[in-house]
Amino acid sequence: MQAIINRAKELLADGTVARVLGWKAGDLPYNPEPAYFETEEELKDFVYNGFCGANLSKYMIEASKLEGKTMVCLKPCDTYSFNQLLKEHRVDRDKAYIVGVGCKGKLDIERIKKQGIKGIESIEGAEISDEAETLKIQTIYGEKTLPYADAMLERCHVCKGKEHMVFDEQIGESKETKDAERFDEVAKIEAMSPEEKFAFFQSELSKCIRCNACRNACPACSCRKCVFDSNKFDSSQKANADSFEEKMFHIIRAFHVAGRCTDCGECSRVCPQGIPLHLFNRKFIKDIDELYGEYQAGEDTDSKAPLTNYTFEDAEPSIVGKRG
Amino acid sequence: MQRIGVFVCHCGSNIAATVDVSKVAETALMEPGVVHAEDYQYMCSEAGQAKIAAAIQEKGLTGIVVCSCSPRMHEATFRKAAERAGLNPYMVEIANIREHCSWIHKDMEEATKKAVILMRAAVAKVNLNTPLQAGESRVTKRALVIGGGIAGIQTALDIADAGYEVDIVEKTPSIGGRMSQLDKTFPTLDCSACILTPKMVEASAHEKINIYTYSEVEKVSGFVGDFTVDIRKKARCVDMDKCTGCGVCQEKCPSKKALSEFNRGLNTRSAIYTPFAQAIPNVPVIDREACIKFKTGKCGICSKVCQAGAIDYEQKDEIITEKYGAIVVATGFDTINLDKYDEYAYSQSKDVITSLELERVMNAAGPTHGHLERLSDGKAPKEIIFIQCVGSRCSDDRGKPYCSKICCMYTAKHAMLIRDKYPDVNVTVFYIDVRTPGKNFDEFYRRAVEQYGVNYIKGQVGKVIPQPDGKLLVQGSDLLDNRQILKEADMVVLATAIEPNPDVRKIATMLTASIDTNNFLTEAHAKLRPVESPTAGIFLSGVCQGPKDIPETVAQAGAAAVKAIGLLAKDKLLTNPCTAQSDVLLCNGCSTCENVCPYGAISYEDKEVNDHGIRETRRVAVVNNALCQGCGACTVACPSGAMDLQGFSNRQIIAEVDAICR
Amino acid sequence: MSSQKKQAELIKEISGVNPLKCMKCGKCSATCPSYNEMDIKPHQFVSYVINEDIESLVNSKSLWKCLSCFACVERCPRDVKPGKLIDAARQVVVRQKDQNYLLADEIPELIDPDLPQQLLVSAFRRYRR
Amino acid sequence: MPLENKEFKPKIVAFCCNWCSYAGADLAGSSRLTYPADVKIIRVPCSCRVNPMFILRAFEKGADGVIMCGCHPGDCHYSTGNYYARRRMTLLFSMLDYIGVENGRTRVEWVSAAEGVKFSDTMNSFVEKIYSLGENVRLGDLRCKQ
Repeated sequence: MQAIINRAKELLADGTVARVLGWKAGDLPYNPEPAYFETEEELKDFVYNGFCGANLSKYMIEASKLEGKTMVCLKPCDTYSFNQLLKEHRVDRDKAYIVGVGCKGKLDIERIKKQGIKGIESIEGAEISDEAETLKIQTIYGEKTLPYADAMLERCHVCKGKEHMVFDEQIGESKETKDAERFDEVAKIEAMSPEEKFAFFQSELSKCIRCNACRNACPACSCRKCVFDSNKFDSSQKANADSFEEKMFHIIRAFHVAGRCTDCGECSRVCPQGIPLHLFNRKFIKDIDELYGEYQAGEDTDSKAPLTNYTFEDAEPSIVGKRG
Repeated sequence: MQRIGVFVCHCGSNIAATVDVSKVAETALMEPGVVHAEDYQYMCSEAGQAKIAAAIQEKGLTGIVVCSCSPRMHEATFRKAAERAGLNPYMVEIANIREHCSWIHKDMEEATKKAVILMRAAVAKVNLNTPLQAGESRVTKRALVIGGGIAGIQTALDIADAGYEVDIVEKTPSIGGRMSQLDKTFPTLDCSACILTPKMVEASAHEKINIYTYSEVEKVSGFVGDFTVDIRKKARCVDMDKCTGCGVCQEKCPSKKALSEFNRGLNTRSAIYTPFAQAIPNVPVIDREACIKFKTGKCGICSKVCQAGAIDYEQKDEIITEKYGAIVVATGFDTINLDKYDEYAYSQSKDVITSLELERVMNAAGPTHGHLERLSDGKAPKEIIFIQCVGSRCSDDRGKPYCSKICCMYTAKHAMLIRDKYPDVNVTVFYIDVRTPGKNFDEFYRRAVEQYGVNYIKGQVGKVIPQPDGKLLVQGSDLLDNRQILKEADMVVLATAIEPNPDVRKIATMLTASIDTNNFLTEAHAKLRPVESPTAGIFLSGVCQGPKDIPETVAQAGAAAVKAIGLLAKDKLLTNPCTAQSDVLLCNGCSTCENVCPYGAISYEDKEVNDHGIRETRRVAVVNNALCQGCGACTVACPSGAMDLQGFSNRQIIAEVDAICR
Repeated sequence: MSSQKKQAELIKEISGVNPLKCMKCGKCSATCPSYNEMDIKPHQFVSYVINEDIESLVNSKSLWKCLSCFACVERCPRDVKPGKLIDAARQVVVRQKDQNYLLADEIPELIDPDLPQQLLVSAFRRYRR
Repeated sequence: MPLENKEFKPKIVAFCCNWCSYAGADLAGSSRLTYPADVKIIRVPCSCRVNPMFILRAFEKGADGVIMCGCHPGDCHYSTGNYYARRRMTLLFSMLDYIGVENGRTRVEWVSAAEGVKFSDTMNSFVEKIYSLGENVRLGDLRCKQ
């Protein structure tokens, strides 16, 4: 963390960048939030630890419009999103000074709490530089320990890799955290009977309160105006609980980002209701990989996206239901 | 709020017999925005159109719905009627209650209910219609004719005579096509070359006609009035400007084993060759696969004997890019492959030949120099049997389901010519039906029977069995005498089905012209627009559209030319205003739409926008309305819904969906 | 439905043939090796079925003269296949009589070494229970 | 037709591209080839104009089946439209299947302007399928609280 702060100070001082985009400490030990830092003074609040899950690439859309360059801290997985935004001309590469920061897996406070750890006062072992494999958590009920991996976000268990896809410089080492297969969860649902599938999604989607957190956090959901807020589809009747968007919101959202979603997992991370929203996006990714060849959005900035591409021999829609 | 008028057509009894039209009109009055509804016998008639005009003016209608036949039939009619009455033509919607309702449903109640729903959907849509203005695009005053047979030549001549530049692209080394392979033509028996050659010469000498032989269309882009075409001029290895057409190279060429395409493979030609004596241009090409120089690097005799120094082994294919306003397809036909017809012994015996091969056999420039002889042993045949409908009218996968149309007549011609020249030869024709609708056609056929004594037997041949002595035993049936016939013949001629040139599929794809299951190009309307493709600016000439004989081909070629001229004569074309439009305030500038546009109609500009007080420069999509054809691919690709299609907007389609599901 | 009509329908059902597709080209008759033995010719079979004259058909000599060589089936350009109609007519007869069925066990003793195998197979196909 | 519930009259929306399938439907009409009146056709310029949102919208508004017809791949009037549509619909249908909606409720068929018979056969078999599936409850009701 200190290395990042030091570098940020240098870059601010020599005028390379006009501001730094990173995270600052929140009011609790586990809720740092994205923040801009424009002076050395402000940087004293800068933090970077296991709870800095937020993907900052989406902030670069706005930062690209500001005067001067912005130093942005991107974790390996965030760089996919940045690349995808670059491909869609939403961010300006020249306005970004990308510091690829190391990552040893990000922590999921909800998961920690679910394991009965409440009243948290401080957490040790969440620092990136910390080699410890366990978290030491001071609570008002005393000290608790938890293996780091048991506190990780789902997305880190299926990590895409330690490499930054795009960067100006790299600070810090990343750790291999992948210990599960990315599509296992999707495959499990695919194997269910239609009744089970429906029951599963109905129960999950019934939790949705339409707070739009998923949409706001998603780097692919970067439209200036969401179709659900415009009158282009007659789909913007928010007040009506029985309206079109209420039922179809998540399917449509997943379709809109299909082929563009990098599987960064922000939607699931930010959902206050804990809906596993990534299961929608990942289903599309799995289908795309299986039907049209492996494709990872954000891996590059010039390949054709699967939905703006075709081959003469593409599978017919009737393949659905014929597969296993 | 729109003021909508609904007009329900009876179409005589076509609609009214199954749909309660007055009920549809009554129900319409209850729909939002509808201020006028009426039904009438024939809405498309002048009186019907007058009713629409009157209602528009009297009731101040801002939109109309006509419940009638398919919009593909009369949308244009009603749009024009509305326009004459002062209403924007794009404020007209059609509810198709004939093809999609009255004609397919029998129960009146059910059909009426459906008609009401279709009307509702159209009303819901027209409520959201906005007046649209057609744009303009320019017309390149030059036509492309693909195929240099009689159809292509005639079309090119007619267009050129009207004063427009025409390019003919012909795949083979010479223009002339199938007609150049024919000996005589029915029903007047003129020599084919005698009537074709002058036309070929005229085309090549015409100052407005430019001929690319040994060339193929490689790529087509653009749209009506403004096509851009890449033509691949294959390397001839002979300099067209230097060659004098003396023919010495062909004489001296040591490689003479290549099968002559022109003579249907019945004899051979040299590796450097012109397909036939009257070829235009009279410049040979080198068949690289047969040429010893290309195969071994040694030889070069043609180059040595060419006094003009025209041989150029280094010549490369050349791509010519040219712009055209109209394209005429005249790709013609070939005979089908007979491999699957074992019973006729075509591949087993040299003496079983197709009618096109017989043309070459009877032709003085053919493999037998015009002598009628068996190809196996050169003997003069005494007994010839013709078999009709080989592969035509066949519903299995061996042949074609259609009638090839020309076989009855050319068989009568062949039979007659043989009997005329060789009166001692017996000629028998096995037929299923003799079809001779055409001027002087039946008289011609009857002459073959009555004057020339050709033996016509009603019944198909079941099998041709080559005998050890070289004869062919033909087993057929005589359905009128009800007996089976076993007859020995010296020669059997198969009236082989014709099919569109196999290349046409590739060409149709490039042109985005539709094609039917038999690979014939589809016409815009089977009866009323027979020489136009549904794709604007593409016209059809000759057999590529359907089987036809020479007189018909020439007539259609002229018709296609007239249609093309009609297009070229315009300085500007009104473009379809149902194009995509991007909302600058919603556009992300993400380039997704650009990636799916087949016409390259979308580009990006940095535009100053004022988004609710925020002024900034944004990268936004801009649609070129002249290029956009209105497919709508971009509208679905667009994640933010900024891209919408005029005339088929998201809200309009959703309104239709809602109305139907209501 | 008259019994003749019923039988005609039955023949169409068993054979899977639509006789209306026939264009009367006569290729079946042209190709038939038993043509001269037949009183009703193969191409006429089709019109007999269309005209629902099944009685004449089942009483004809032809019914039992067809060798089931299927040359007509193979060569019919219209997918009408008179051989199948004949076959079906024979089945109608067999069903009416409710006899003359053949069981697999009975075959060995019926085998005559001079008999073409094809005939045996087609006989079994026709008369098996 | 197997009518499990005689009262059930399905609502079926058919999106047809203007150049092939709509013309195919016209041909079915002029050839008097019947299919059930439950099918209502919406004309779109091309199958690529069909936004998955339209299909979801139809279901949400009570449709029991949605079928999309376009030109055969390779024959698109706009050359490539149906290729994009094919991918979009494949993914959409797969998603609907994934969330437990019977996949027989959606279909894509390629029908040319010459295939009136295919159009009517397709509609007959699709309607039959919808009758066998019965009323569409799931899609209209995906997010109703339990």
